[in-house]
Amino acid sequence: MTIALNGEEVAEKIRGAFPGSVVAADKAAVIVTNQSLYQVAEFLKNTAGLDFDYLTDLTAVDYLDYFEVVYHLTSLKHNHSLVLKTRCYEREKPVVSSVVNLWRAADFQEREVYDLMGITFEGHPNLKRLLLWEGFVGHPLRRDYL
Amino acid sequence: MAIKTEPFILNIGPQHPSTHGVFRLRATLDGEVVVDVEPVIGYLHRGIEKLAEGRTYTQNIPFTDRLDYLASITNNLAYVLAVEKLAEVKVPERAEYLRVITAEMMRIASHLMAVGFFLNDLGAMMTPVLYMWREREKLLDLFEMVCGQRLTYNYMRIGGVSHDIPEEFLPALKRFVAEMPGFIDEYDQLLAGNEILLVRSKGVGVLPEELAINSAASGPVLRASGVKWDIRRADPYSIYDRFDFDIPVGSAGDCYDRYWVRVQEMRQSVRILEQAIPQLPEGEVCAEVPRLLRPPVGEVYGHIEAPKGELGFYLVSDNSIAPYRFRIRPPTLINLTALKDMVIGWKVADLIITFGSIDVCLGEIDR
Amino acid sequence: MKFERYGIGIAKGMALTFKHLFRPPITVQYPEEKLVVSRRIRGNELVWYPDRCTGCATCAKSCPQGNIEIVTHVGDENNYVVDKFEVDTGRCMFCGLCVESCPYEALAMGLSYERAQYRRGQLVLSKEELRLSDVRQPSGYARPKIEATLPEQSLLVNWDREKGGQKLSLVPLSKKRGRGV
Amino acid sequence: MTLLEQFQLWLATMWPEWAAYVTPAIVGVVIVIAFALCMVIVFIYFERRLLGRFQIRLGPNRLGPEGIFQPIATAVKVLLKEDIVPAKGDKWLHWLAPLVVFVPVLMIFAVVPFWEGAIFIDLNVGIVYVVAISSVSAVGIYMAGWASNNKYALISALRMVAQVVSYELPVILSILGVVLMVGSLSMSQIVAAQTIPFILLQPLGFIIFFLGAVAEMNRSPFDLLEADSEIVAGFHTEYSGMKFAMFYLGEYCHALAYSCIIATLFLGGWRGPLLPPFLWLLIKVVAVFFVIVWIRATLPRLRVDQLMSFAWKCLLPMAVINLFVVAAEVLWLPESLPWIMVVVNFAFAGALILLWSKLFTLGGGRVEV
Repeated sequence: MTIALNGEEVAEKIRGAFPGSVVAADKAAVIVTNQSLYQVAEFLKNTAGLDFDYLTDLTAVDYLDYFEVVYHLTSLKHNHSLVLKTRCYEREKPVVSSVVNLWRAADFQEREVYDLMGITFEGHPNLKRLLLWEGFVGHPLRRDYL
Repeated sequence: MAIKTEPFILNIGPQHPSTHGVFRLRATLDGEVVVDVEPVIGYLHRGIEKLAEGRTYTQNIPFTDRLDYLASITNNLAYVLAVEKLAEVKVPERAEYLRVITAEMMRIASHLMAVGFFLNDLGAMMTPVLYMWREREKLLDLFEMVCGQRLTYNYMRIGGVSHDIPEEFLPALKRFVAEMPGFIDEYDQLLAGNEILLVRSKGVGVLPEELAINSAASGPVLRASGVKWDIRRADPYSIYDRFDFDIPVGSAGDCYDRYWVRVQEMRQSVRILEQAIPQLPEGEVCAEVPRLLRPPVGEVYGHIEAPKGELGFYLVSDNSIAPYRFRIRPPTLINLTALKDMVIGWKVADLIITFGSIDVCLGEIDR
Repeated sequence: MKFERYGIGIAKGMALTFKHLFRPPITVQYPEEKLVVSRRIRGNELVWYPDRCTGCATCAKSCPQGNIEIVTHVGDENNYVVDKFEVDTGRCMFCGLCVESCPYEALAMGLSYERAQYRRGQLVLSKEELRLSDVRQPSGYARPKIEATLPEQSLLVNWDREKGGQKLSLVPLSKKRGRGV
Repeated sequence: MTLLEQFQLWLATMWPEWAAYVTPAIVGVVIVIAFALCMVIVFIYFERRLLGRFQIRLGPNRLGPEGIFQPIATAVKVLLKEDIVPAKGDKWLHWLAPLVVFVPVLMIFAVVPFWEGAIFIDLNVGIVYVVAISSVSAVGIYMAGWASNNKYALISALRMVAQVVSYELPVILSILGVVLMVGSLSMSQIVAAQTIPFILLQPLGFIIFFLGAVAEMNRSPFDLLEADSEIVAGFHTEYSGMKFAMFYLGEYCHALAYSCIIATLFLGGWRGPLLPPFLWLLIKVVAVFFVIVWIRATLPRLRVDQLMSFAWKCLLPMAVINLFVVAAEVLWLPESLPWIMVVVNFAFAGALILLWSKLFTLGGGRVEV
């Protein structure tokens, strides 16, 4: 059984390493600040005991006030999982740092989020539209896209 | 002295015999050698994630059929499991068994297709495909008997399954289960020891273990690389913890291992079916669930081991009748991430079989 | 990558294909021979019973595609009179949710699967076209009573490959073209 | 003296010399071409039905009893199709290529002995003529690939040239073994010399020639230039209508021609008990073709570098060794004891195949780019 790690406990560890990076944490998820995302991801991946080596899923949700980028992390070694989230309140040009360097799995998924949700991932080597064609106007998965 | 050559770009697809759908590989070749490859997708994009935001939870079930249309049952299953997790619905025992039985049947059918077309990409002139279709046809007959259609089953419901099985289903399935291992032996005899298959696929398109994990490959692709990770074991859903089965694991992570893992998984699926059929209890097949289900506010990530890998559904509910966000984690799209590393330096022919051995389904990649 | 095992694997494969030469073909000669479809087949049409329909439009609400168009007015006995019941089968994906949701069993999936047309407009079925008729029979999908009356499905699993021959139950070509069963 | 020459001599007693020479030649050409084309149509039907049965389906069975008119329907369909030339293609080469492929293949039949004396022309260099003329069609395929202005076609054409050049050598060397035993290059002499079919005397030579021939006629598992899962339809991707029909016919003609050559060189040609000689040849030709179809129904195809190394590393050295062994045997073994040669050669072939399987690897791995 994959154990879903308690977000609050993980948040404590993250706070210890990067003070001020955690915005909120509950049992299900840890929400970190936009700026510290890459460091936190790196920390989660490389810290012994956490070892999140497998980025299961990367997606984004549009809550109209803000975008929430959701990372489902799994550790194949310890068989536990964690939901990591970050928020960006910018609507015109939301930017999140890319985690492709940590997990190759983010490659297509970040491109997909960029394509359909319009979130730019800084540091992605090949950030192009994935499913829609170049020159498509708008980002269909935003709630205000009709 | 080396001859100076210039690479050129070859568009493989979207209309090409071996792209398994409308898929385009923009390959840069130096003679026969692949220098660079870039998948270009989206030709089958139907915007299912967006469509689902405007439909009720039940109405979305037929849409999940259209993701990986070669394994609709598992798509249904992954989706309803996620919704049940979100709405905390208890599923009757008989329905759980029916789900496992149909899901394992689906796995066999999907792997038959995958292995057959992998061999077709190798150039085996349709023969293995047709032999495997014969068995797949038997399964499709059974699916047709249960849910009335042969490809898009729409069988699972939130809280159970749509129909109980008819009486003649179990005898026919038992007969299939009894003769299937013999047919798998026949496939092995046909090709597993074939020297041409061995030289073509051993050591070709290697996906190393670290890269497989790092690029979040899943399903047979991950297991062929030597990672013993099967969600049926690692995070048992439904009633998979009650069955005894092995997880076949490859060692080299090459095309042959992926082929081999799939064949072995078919044997394991037959084993699960053998155990599940006698245990099938009597009773209801669907729990009482309101037609317009309003799950509580929250979010859930439900995942299962689909034939092609980890199929996940990330649902966000705002307590309305339709999901607020409906995200599909497509296994084959993510398995394709590492394609470039697997094929660079190999020949065009290897590019084709490596792509074939990943077993893609365009309905799922493009959604 | 050695050319290992001296071609024994190739010889085994050749032996297997040779063996298949003597197995009877499993294909069916379609327009002449037709397999009996499942009793629950979701054929590509719908059957509508005007006498049972109350015009409640549950089917229309449950349709994921919004294909079913119902127009009603209130009749003399304070009931709904159905003015228009139209299904665009060109957009229908035959998921059967409308049939499952109908509380009065006034809608059923059809049995036929030969409903190809030359024009998209011909796929839009009106009230009259949807009625039960000789060529439009209901299937047993979500209708257990109808299911019990239909013939048993032909199954490839039950086909005896050693004995060969046609163990599959086949329906010979019917005189009436377009009759699906 | 062939039947044709007798006919010419007989006519010369009545007609002027040029007419007596030309008329039988035309008659002969018509007969040979008619035979080839009829057999090709039969072969197309045979292959499609046989593949169907291998794949537990029926194959074409609609037109006529058991579908025997299907090839004709296919031919009519193909001929009625629009002829398309790629906009930026080389129009002349595109037009010429099917002819260059098809004509040389038909010319092979000139030296196939159908009967005692029933041979269009009994060249004293018959087998050399076969080898020479059959490689001309490679030029046609290259022309087709070049003229199509299509990358798939070009890749296919380049593969074809490499393949034909590589497989020509083992084929010729294995033929030399036969020639050494017969002591003549003439096809009718080769048939006449086979009291024991050469397949028994030279099993290794037969295997090499058979594999080489399969590669030369581009059939599975060496059908790299039409590898439909890789390069679509290969060199004839851009062809349609009549021109495509020429390629199609040419392919089957090639198969028929090589089946005839294999039957002649190794299976004793028209020789055989009881049945008329012509029928014997037909039986052997169909048997060879059956094996080719059988292989096609079973095996996956090789990769291009594996194909090359199979020719250069396996077939060529084996053919050379085979040639030396045969030469030694012809030189030193008494001619009255052919059965010793059968035993020795079978043992030798087995040993060589085992040795090569142990020693040699096929093809390269990953290329650094």
